[in-house]
Amino acid sequence: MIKKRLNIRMSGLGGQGAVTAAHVLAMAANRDGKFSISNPFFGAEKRMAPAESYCRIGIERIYDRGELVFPDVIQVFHPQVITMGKSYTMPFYSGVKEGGVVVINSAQPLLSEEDIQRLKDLNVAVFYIAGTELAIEVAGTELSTNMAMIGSVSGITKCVSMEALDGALQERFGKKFVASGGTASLDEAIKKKFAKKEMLLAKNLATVKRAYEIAGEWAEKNNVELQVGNPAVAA
Amino acid sequence: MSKERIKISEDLYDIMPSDYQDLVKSATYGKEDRGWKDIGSSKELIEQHSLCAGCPESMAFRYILASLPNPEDTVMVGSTGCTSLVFPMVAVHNIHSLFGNQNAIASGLKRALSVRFPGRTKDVVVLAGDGATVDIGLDMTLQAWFRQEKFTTICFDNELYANTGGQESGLMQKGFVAKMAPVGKLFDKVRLPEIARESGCHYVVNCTVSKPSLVEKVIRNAVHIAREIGPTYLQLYTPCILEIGKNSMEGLQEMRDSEKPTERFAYKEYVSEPAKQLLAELAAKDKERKASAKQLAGQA
Amino acid sequence: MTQYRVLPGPEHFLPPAAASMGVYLPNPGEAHINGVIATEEKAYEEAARQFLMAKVPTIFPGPLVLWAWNEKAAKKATAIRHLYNTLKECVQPGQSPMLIPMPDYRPKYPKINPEVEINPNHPNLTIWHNKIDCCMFVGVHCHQANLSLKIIRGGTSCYTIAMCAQAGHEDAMLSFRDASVEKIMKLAEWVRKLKGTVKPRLTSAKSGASN
Amino acid sequence: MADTHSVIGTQNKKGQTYTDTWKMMHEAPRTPSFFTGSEVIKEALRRASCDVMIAYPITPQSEAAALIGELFAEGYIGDYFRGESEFAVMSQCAGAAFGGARVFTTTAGPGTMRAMENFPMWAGARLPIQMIVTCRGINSPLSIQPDTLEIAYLLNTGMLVWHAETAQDFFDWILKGYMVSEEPDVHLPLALCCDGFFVTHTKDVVNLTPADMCLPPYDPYRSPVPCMDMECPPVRMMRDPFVMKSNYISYATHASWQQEIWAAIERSRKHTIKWLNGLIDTENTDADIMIVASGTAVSQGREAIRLLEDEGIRCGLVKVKTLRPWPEEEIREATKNAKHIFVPEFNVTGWLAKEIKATIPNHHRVHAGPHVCGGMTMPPEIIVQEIKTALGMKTLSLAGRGS
Repeated sequence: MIKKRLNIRMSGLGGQGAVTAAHVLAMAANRDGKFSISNPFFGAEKRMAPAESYCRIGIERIYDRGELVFPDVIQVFHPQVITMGKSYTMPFYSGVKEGGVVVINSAQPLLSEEDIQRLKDLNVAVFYIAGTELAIEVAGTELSTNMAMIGSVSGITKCVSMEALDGALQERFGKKFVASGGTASLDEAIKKKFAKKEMLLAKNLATVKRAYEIAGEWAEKNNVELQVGNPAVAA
Repeated sequence: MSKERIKISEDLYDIMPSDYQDLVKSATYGKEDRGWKDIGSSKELIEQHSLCAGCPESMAFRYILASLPNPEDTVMVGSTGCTSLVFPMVAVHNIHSLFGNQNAIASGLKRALSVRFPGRTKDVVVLAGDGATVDIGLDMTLQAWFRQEKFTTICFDNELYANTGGQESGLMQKGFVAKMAPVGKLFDKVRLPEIARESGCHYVVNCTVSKPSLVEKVIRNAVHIAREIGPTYLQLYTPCILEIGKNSMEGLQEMRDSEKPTERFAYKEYVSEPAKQLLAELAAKDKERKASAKQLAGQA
Repeated sequence: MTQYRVLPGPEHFLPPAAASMGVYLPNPGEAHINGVIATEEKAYEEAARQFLMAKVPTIFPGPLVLWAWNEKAAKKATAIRHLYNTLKECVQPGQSPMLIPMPDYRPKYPKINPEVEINPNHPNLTIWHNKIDCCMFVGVHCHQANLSLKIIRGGTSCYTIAMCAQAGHEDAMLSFRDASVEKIMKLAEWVRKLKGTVKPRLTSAKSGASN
Repeated sequence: MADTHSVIGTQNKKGQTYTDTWKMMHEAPRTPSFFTGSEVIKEALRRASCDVMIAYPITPQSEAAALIGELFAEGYIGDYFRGESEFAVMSQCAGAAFGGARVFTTTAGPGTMRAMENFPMWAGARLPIQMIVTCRGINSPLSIQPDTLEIAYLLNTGMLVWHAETAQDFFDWILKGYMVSEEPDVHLPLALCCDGFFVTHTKDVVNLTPADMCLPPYDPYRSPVPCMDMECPPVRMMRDPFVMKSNYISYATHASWQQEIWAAIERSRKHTIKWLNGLIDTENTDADIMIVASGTAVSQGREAIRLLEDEGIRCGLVKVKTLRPWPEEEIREATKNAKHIFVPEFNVTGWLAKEIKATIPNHHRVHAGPHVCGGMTMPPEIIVQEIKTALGMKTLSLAGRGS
């Protein structure tokens, strides 16, 4: 399906960098000449507590603001979002649009029979990626999990190019960046993990790339098509 | 504003009311050693006011305005109360905005004047009653001192809310029966001078206004120290003769009685080390000036 | 376009501010008469006419010109004196021009002397006492001028003119803007030009609701 | 004595050129930048030739207030400090403005309410202070979420009240705001409001003017009231003396004083129309259905209009930019063809709908809603549903999340 607008909801836990993920994705889309807006869930950020961010990407100017109630893509950054209900909604996929995609960071399946059925009825595809394991394997730290999530959503929807992601990462981690409380301290944490800024950038980008490939293959194999573009032209 | 700029346009001089002609002719703007002794021989900076006859507050106002070191470059800040009936008559720019926010107003004002007139003297002096300073405005009074804002805070302490008809205030004596203290005030007079010292004031004085020479001294010290070093605080007893049941002519005696060594307004002074140094330097300069003046007189 | 016109009073117990009735201030180069935009030329002529018609045409200079706080102020004071002198020369017997200052804006204790000053808090005391039927404000801060103009319109029949150094005043019956020495001198020229061509009003100011 | 025009073309101590504001805003090249609203506030202040900024932490304006602190550290702001409470901060702002400074501050929700006593004082004293209000919930239980209820309290303070839709509005209006509120015939404080978080914490593309251009400085000697610096007459001057009979004054003075404040708001129309290109923006005013909104509700309305278009339903839009002055004539004209007028709002009382009902003929045309509050988002789908329901069309029920 080709849509004028792709609405992405990222559900994670405080400290996983869901806010950063949405910002980077939006910055990348902006570099690709698409319209984009990103914002965090407006609440007090607390480690391991539910945290959510939103990224909107489209082919025309975006006005819509705030929490994404009816998303096309839902990304689950942490199994606890599902297993412990650490989500702003119950179930975590409520509001998902027909023909949407759910991306879950987990090595093994987590959905109940009922959830599987309800998502099937909505024609929503579910993709599992072991994002944290991938982050540890490629970047050597679980802090790069958000990079795996960025990679997977881009791999499936092609909503942004790898070049643009590269540039966005440079912009985000390369120079002094203004971030509020929790995000700022997270920046410090991840910088400590890497000897040099260049190293941080390289490892993060590598993680994004790997996830992009894996997710891309999955989408092709299961012919899941959800992209941003002009439906009129595509039709 | 330099003294020269306080000048009436020549072509309209003749139509100016006489109090302004006098102000330009014989007020003591820019006079280096201006003080209470000028009262009577010069035009005072305060015009006829509407305080009660014999109100010690009016004496205090006259002494203070006669003693300000640089009235031509001083802006005053007041608050709601009897003083705000006097301020319109004062020939120094002054501000009233809300009840109790005087030290916040002064903080913004002093910083604005410093930004607009770098390297120039612009003194800011707050003058408010005890209700404004200690009750409703205490937060802003203290915070300005914590921040080391460079202006002088003067509290006219009449130990109650006079303008609203004599209600209990934090600086009222324990046991005093007043409106809103029907069985007598139940807690002690707030010890603001001590609090001021602990809050970072570099010069604190607690006294009455019975002696003009004393008022002159403490005002000059307070303004100079605030200008060069940091916050200063003066708590002056200006009894409300009306509310303590005295007659117009009894204000002075009331002050004299309450400044005895064992009384609430016995002279109390605190001076920080840097402030002591500054006062010493100023005294030395003063001596020099007097000496050279004498010399000139000798030559003549 | 508003139908409201700014005319001599007494208008009302509490008349509205003209701006709230849809009267707009003139743009640079313009003036207004009774709330209607007019050319400056027209305004000079009308102001001069009103002065020469009045029994007690009066100029109220304010603090901005009474004090020589900068060069421009002193020069304006000279021009204002010239305008006053011109008025005295150009009026006819029975007309007595006045020059009364508004030295400050304070609520004065115990009261002002209406013979020697005007105060924005109760300007009508001075208008009534001197039976002023036409006046011009100049060198008064805009906020204080507006208070005075509105109170005068509310309680007296005095014709008000504003020679404003800023954007002008809707609450005056006639207002110039961006007042300068040149504009004040030009008004004086017009007074001289119309000398003897205007028939003075016979009756003097009526006083209205007391404020 | 500072003369605004004589300094144009000269440089400030940061090497920025004082530029004619009209040229700067309308002719200078713009650079697109992907910023959060908070960063945009900082960038506007960098170009505002601001003398004094006073800060206090309260979500969601804390980030902007802290960023302006960095500007001060870099030397772009004359002075900057953290006050002790919003009440104190607004009084400190007043003190700085009485002293002839160009003043800026930011607040939100409970802070606006705590400081409230200051606002009619600001207006009465004719202080052209600019205050950013990043609206959030004000009632108990505590909420830091977007909610525009506090604006209702600002409407009768005598301040100018503008409601920005986007970060771009913010950038332009902060700078243009000073031009309007500092006009001698206006000279009033400006509350420049936005819906917290939706604007402050959202990353969006904003076109910025060159960083080496800045506004001409404020000239306090054009003020309609004397500035308290002992540099201008009259020398015997109190800002502002009590007006009561005990001062031998007529009550008419205070009445006239109040009228003068509201007259000044009226005078701001002319200048605001010039700088903001009208008090409202409109689209398709010939449509039977109109959405009239301010702030973020306008953005949500724009999305709803697209969704309706996809279904072949034509809907027009009125973006209310200024609440004070209130665009009465403009709204009446823009809605004269509408059979249905929808007013989506991010507050529980629907203050905007009430103002509109009091403004237009046949106000039964006004549908006050949809409303959300307490931080809820207003999905465009909800507006579409409200409209279709009112038109008697079938819609699938849209429960919120959790269904």
